[in-house]
Amino acid sequence: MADELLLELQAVSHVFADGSRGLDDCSLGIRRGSRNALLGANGSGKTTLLLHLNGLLQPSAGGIRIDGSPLDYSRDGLVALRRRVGLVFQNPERQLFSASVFEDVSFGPLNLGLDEAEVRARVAQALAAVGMTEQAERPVHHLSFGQKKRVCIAGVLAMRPELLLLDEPMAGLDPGMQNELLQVLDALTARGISIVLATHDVDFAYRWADDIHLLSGGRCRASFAAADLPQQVAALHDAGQPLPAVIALHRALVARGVLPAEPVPGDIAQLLAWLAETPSGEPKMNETPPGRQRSAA
Amino acid sequence: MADELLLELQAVSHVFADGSRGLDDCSLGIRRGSRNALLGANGSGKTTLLLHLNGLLQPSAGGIRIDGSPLDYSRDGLVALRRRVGLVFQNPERQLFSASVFEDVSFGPLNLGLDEAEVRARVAQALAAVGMTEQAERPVHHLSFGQKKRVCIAGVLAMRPELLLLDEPMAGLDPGMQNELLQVLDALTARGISIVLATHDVDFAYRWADDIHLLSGGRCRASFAAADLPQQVAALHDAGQPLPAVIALHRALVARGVLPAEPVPGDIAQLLAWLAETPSGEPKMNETPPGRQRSAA
Amino acid sequence: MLIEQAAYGNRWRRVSPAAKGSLALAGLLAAFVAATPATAACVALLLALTTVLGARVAAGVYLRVAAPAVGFLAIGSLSLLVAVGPDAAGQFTWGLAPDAARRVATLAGRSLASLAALLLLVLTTPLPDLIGLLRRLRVPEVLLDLMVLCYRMLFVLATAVRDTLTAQSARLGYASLRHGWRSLGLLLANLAVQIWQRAQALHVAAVARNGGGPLRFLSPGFANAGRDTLLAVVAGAALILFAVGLG
Amino acid sequence: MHIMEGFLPVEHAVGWTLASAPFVVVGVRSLRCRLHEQPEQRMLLGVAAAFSFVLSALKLPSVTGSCSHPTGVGLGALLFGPTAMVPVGLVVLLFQALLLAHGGLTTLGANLFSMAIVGSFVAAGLFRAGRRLHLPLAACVFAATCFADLATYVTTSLQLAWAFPDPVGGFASSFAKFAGIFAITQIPLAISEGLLSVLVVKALLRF
Repeated sequence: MADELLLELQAVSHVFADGSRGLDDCSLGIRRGSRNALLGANGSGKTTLLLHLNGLLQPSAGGIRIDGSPLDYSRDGLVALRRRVGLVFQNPERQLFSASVFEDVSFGPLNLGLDEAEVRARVAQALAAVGMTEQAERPVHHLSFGQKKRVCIAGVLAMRPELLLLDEPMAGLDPGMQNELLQVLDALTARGISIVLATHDVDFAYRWADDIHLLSGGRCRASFAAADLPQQVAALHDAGQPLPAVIALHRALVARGVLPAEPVPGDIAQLLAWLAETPSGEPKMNETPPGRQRSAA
Repeated sequence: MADELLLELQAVSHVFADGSRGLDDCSLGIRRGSRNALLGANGSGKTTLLLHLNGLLQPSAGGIRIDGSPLDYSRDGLVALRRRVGLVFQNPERQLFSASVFEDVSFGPLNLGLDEAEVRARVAQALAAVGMTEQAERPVHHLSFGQKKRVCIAGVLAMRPELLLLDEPMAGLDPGMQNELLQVLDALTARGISIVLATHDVDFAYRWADDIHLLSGGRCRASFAAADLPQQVAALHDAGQPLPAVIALHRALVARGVLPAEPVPGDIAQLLAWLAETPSGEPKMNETPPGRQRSAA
Repeated sequence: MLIEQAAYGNRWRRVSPAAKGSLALAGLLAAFVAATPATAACVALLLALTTVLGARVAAGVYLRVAAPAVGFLAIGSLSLLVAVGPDAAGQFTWGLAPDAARRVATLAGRSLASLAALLLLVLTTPLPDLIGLLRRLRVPEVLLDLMVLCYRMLFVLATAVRDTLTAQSARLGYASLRHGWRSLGLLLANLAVQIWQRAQALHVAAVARNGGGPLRFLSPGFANAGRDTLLAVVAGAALILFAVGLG
Repeated sequence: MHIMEGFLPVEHAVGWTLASAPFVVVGVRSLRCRLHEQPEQRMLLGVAAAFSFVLSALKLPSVTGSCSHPTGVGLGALLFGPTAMVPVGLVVLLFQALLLAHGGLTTLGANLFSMAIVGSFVAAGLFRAGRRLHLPLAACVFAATCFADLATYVTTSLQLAWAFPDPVGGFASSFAKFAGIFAITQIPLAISEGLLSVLVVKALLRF
């Protein structure tokens, strides 16, 4: 079990220069190939945690391990780390340096010292992965907000990371753009890339993630499989998070005898599908409905 | 009926300097004291419409009436209009430009030419209304995102508007901050202030608004009472909006015979309350559950 | 910015910047070697027609972009037309300058031809392509970095300025002249503070992608760059010969 | 106020380019050293250049309609040093030529000399002198940035007068003509720039 961990935080604390505490005795593990949601309110330490995973901040106490060995904060060590762990910040306006989409995406691979042909190939591939091939020649300031976000992701993907860190990627996107971005993320997971995504949306975290890490006040309150979330009411409450609406609904319907206790739906769309599928009095629960399905572990 | 309209758009079109169309033959009315949701995807013209209501943009065709008379775009007319109609933009970073909270909120009242005592009184009152009295002396850039949003609202409230326009006020707020903001808005409605709020979240619009105005592609597709939304499936579909989840759930439960067709719940919390209240086989629908309740008109 | 729009939207968008640069350079040289004002005017006309008909830049856009510079030329010419100063007797006089027409014609011909050469380049070539060209011409890295950042950030800051101006207007910040000055001061001060914050964020973002030193980018390639450049050099040489020969 | 493309005769265009070149070389060298020690300043100067460019596109409330605009070069020289402002000014001037057709490539040397070299060094020099005389900060900032603007305008007028001496009155009366024409926009502008710079510095100190 332990050796399937890609990254591990061990009792990490971080105190900023101004004396405020960013992280407080935080421990968690990121499994290889998994989808992780860092769930917490604004100011709970999500961004600070992401900055630690990419080596941009160093723990004031505690340690971080990658593949079981401690992070190496030498220059070469950091270069190696950031090649493996890519970070996409929340605001595109603060991380795109060049107005040319193609140029900006080439920045990371060039910093890896790759030759020109390889860089061109990687830029093309990264732009294709986020569906921005057509926009390669357009200037960044002509793109929509959602497109800019995707360019930011391409800029990190072109470095071929094993782990992708995303800070509030859904913020500011309308439902259509959110769906497009989710498809991009699904394709990345299918390619074996691990993802850590910071969010304050418990419904989204429950629907999307394999593992949920709950943060509040700079502390890692709990880490659990998303499927186990229904059992984590107390932890969610402590972190100021509501129960996902779909779970509350499912429970009410179980109490009313409309749906069986198992399986637990992942989102409202799935719940609706089940309601439509199993007419009153004739449950056919053994057929698994489409979509990602939850079952209590 | 007509004279209860505070503001009215009559076939308003707007073409930007670069030739793109911001609004296209848009008509709608804002009733005095009502809560209005402008519902539409990003780029559907919501912000353009709000800028028209505040006189920051002028229609290329069509007209706007306040209290039944056409808007006066002279310097004095605009001062009078903006005193009555306050606009809060989406991004707090772009509309807070003073060093301290107090200073920023005093910006509008000072521009109204009020004397110092009156300005102080108004700032204090506006900060109290958004629950930011404690933070009055703090520098703006030390505030959290949610606090900044509230300072923006205070800055407009200090001008004592009759109508408050809010552009995507919930964007970027975590659930806790959203609830706090909703309480602020409820208090304003209770004081008789009309509100127009732009959002792309149909669930929120349905839960919160009295009237919903549906926008897509710069056109006002439909205006209707929020309670009538279940009848507007076609209009919603045309505007690329899904049906609110709570309506879809309610329908599924009506189909399964779990809940009666009337009343229709306003949000999931209400649906959950009803499910908890009426145990299987013993409906007691005549008791009205708490919360705002919908019934088909 | 009209130039910006034309640069991305013209027919020569995908022509190698080296080719367009060579032609513009030849245009500048022709403007300076033109033997007579009439020749210079012909050079200006040829370059303008090339931009409008060849690259399909809208004539209206072309004229609006050229207008401020032409205004400067008009004011400058005016001061050349009038001669002031003490005459032989030491009396202050003013009147039409001797030889004024010839001097103004020379100046106008040269200025208009050079302006047309500059416009040929900037109306057909987006700035990132020009920076790419300067990169190939071995311009110091420090200057290239400043250019790349300046170009990217000027749109970000321009949006910030526009949004803040709008927000201030909504709160009556420009209802009177006195308020206007106060509002503008607040706006600029706020923007100045953002310079540090944005720079810090960009630096962290660069470090996250293994950067932090000189910014390195790869420009997209241009098809037929060699052929187009050769063509432009030939056309440019012909233009220079025309300018010299006709005089 | 920048001299338009092609306005200067060839010997003046080349001459001013040669006169500016050493300042650019020194500026680029010193910047390279500075960025080696403090790499985060690269972004800072890049954003500052963008700020200056955006300022130059800003209309001022009192002089709307005129072509005048602040540049922030004087303020930049106080904040980042005059040597650093030469390369930054070069980029801003080049962008004004390439994006606004304001100024030009053949007049880049002359415009750089008047704006980024004379302007920056006058601002920095006056500011130092003012501080040494223990004048209040606001007065120093105002004098430095206002006179930097005026120095730029005077230099440009001198450059034009030298290139186009009056056939009757010679250099002096030509200078009087150019300085007179541009005074209408440039003197109010210099005062505005001084006032705005004071406001910005005051705000920076508070943040």
